[in-house]
Amino acid sequence: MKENIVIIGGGIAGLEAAAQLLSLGYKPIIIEKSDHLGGHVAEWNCLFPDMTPARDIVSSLAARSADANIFLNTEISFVNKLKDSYNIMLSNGISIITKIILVTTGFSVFDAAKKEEYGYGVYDQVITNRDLEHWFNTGEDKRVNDCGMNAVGFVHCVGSRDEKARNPQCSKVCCITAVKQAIELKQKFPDAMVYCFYMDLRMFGKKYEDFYISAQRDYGVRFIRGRVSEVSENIDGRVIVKAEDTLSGKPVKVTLDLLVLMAGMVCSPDSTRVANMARLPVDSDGFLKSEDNVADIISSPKEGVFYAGACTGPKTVPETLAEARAAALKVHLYIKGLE
Amino acid sequence: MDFGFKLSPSSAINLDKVDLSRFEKLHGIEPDIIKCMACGSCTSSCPANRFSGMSLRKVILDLQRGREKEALGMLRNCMLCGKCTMVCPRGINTRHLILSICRIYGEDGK
Amino acid sequence: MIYQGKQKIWADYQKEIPDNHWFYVRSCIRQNFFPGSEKMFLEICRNVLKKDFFETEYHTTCGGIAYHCDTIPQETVMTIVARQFALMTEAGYENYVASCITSFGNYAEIIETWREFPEVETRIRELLWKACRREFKIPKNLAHASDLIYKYRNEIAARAKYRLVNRYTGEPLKVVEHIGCHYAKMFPSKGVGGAEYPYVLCGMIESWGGNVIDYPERRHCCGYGFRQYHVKANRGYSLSNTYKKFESMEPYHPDFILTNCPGCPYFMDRWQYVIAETEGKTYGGNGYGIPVLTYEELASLVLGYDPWDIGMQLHQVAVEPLLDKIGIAYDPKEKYKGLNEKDLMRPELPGVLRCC
Amino acid sequence: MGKLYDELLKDYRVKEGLKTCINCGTCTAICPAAEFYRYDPRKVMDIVQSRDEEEIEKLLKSDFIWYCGECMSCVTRCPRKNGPGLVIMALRNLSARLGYFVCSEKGRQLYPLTRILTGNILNYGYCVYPDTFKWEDHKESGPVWKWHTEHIRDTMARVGANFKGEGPGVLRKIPQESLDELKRIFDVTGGTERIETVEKFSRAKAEEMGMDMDEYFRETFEHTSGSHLNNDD
Repeated sequence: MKENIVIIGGGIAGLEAAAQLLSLGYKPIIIEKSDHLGGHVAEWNCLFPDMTPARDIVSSLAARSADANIFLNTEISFVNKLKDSYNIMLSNGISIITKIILVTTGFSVFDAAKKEEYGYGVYDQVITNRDLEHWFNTGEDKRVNDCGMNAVGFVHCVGSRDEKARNPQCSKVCCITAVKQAIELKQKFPDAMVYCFYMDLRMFGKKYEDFYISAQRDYGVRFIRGRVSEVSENIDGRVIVKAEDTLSGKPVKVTLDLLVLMAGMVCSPDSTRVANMARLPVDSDGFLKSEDNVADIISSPKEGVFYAGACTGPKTVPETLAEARAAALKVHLYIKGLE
Repeated sequence: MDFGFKLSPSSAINLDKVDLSRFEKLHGIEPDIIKCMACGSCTSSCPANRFSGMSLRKVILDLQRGREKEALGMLRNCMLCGKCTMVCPRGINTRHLILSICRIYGEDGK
Repeated sequence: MIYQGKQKIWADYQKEIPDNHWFYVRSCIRQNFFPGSEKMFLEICRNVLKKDFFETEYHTTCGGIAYHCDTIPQETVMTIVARQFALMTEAGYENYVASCITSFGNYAEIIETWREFPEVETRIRELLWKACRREFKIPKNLAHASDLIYKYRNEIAARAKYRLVNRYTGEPLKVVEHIGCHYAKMFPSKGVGGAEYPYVLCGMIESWGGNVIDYPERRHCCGYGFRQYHVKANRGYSLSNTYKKFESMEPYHPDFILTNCPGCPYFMDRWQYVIAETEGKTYGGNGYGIPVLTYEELASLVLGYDPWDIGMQLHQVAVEPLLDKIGIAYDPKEKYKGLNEKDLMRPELPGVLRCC
Repeated sequence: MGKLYDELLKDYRVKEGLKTCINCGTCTAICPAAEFYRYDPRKVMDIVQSRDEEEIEKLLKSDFIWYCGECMSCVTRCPRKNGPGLVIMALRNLSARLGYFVCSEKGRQLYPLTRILTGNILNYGYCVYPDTFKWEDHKESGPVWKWHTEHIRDTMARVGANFKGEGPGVLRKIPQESLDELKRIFDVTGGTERIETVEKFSRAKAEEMGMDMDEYFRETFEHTSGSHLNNDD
């Protein structure tokens, strides 16, 4: 059991894989560039569809993986391919020789400012899904606290399914996240009008459709089928949203106190950096390329390099965790094969 | 002065100005109305649709967009056959809903 | 509004605009309705800033309006444009500047189409040769004339006689900027500042002392719509779009509107007159309208040219309240005079819109 | 002639303007025509991409394709990099070529448009020209335009224009040899043929409507029936 296993990324995929490998008797090494574990999930408040507190998930994962060798605030400086192993140099000066790399570098949230017409960073009352989660966690955001909250809108597909934004794929989790956040806002502000502007509602997961029905029936969230075309600011600092109500074939506009952009998932620059260093291919969607997108998504085409989580594409939390477990087993069998 | 043309009315739906008070009343007795997901099953099974353009999907939408005149105009073609109730995937009792719409919106003599 | 957010976007859309040596082509609409503006553009560029701007009498319309009224096929407009490029090539220039936004968009669209479909360019070269025995090079740089005034805005500011400040209050003037749709909506990277927050006019306004107003319908079209204006039966469309913009900007009480397209100032000026006469509504205070200026007119005014020499008398909306606010000297008696004090009478006064 | 869809696909504006449409409505949301006419560019795109010949023919013969103002605001926003405005131009071009434009009231306006605009280009070298921009047809141009055109030599001279003069300058007389070149360009590129096609179909339509060409011009230039606007019955 002396084989080194290097897990790049201390988000939920890295932590779950580490926990599984620990229980199989290995001592994995986690390299995390930030000062905390849990990645994006650590910044989230509650998770759909059961409103599980995100911090419970992260703290349980952190506890189960605590015995791993964890390097926080550490980046990969370079990766060298040796004859049958890799030499990984870390930013803290330590170098590791390993035969196994598990890439769990995850995703980045699409920079909503790139959708210029939505005015993120230009109009005060336009925020993102991530900003709203931050507010759920801390209650600190002037834009949310001071806005009166009579009418709120959610814009689906911000930077997803968008060739202009160079991100043609569906980010998959935003539909259900919007429904979740809309319900949470309605719970806090029952009198607010809450609108969701969507193209398709992709309610694919367990109990998602129930969640959607509940948003309609129990909370009166109003769904408008039309992609938002333009946002502007009026003299009171409120925002005006324009879309087509495609189901009635007419332009529609509404003035809102707050607009939440459902920024999608894109491949993180860290994933791309690691891919460059380890010569891993990138798929046409910008995420890391698997050996096979159906049969073997967790194997890279490189010997000894595996993936788990959103570095290969948008994924939900349970999908990421399941993949991390599968990757741990894959690593275990790979090591057995080496012996 | 006559220039030979004049301002045109806007077709844009302004949600800030839609009066939903009657819709809220309707919603009070027909809570399922907002479960509609605009799938169009009702319309495709509607025998009145082919010759009159009647569409319950559009009626429900129009009522929420303040286009009551259009909605009620369409409803006049409904024959209350109830086929839509059988096909609605959200289990809305559409026939009952239609009767409630007529009751609520017919209050001022429609 | 977060100003720094706009600055970040502006930084992403800085197009290359060479400082000198331009081949200048005119605008049909600007020559008709704002004839003083084109004269002033060349006056400022050539005589004030000492730049080389070449014009040939042999150039013609680009055909853009006829094309967008769907009266000529794409090959016809492309070949007319190819002939203009040939004139530039023959004159020894490679920087091409258009006075018209429809033209600018037309040139940009054609160059892009040729880039994407080289067989079309080959075909147009053949047609041009057949019709005119001419050959051409594609311009190395394509600009709209407002790009140049933007480029020279600080040089103009350094020579300015007036600033865009209300002399009664000391406050910067509140200015609405309106960008012609074909400036950047088709090709955001071809416009200074991009399509959503164009900077080309903002830059002038800021440099000359004014404050830019951003109002909800800022990006909306003036409503020209080509066939929607040229056919009388359709003009309600054009009118309604301008009306929508004015209703949206009204709460901000703008002092004037600055435009870079030749058509927009005509429509936004004249539709104010029609709205006043038919709806009884005026937007400028005391029964006046809001003056709508071309960037050439504004540059000329801040440089101290006489308002009547640059053609401000050809606006329907009176500009005098604006001139008074800035403190620009003018002689009201000269407004409607011809050369050498020739008496030309004066236009009738509208029924509702207050004019001078 | 091939099928209508195939004809459309030969147009570069369709190649550029219609890849795959997802019916999201970003175009309609900000379309000036969608607000003031009974018009929805999304539906036009959907019909074209359906490749339904019957529906496309109906479209080419309808008023719908003539409502767009070609402002191209839709191009900026489409998440699939389509250009509904470009597709409209291709539809109009085909409708003109096939003579389908005379089947709709807005389509018939192609006759006065062609006469005014190509007339200005070939006679003067400008798309718009004071001699043909009459206050009587453009009362919105205001008393100032009326005054201006009544004194045009003087008012133009006052602002330094070279109206009808030799050499360069504002509204100069464009030399005859340049106008001759424009005419030859029209001849070799299909411009002249298009004018003749519009003329031919319009003549036949005028006859059918019992009008001479001047009456037909006035009718198509000035008249609007109900059904185009949102409040028309």
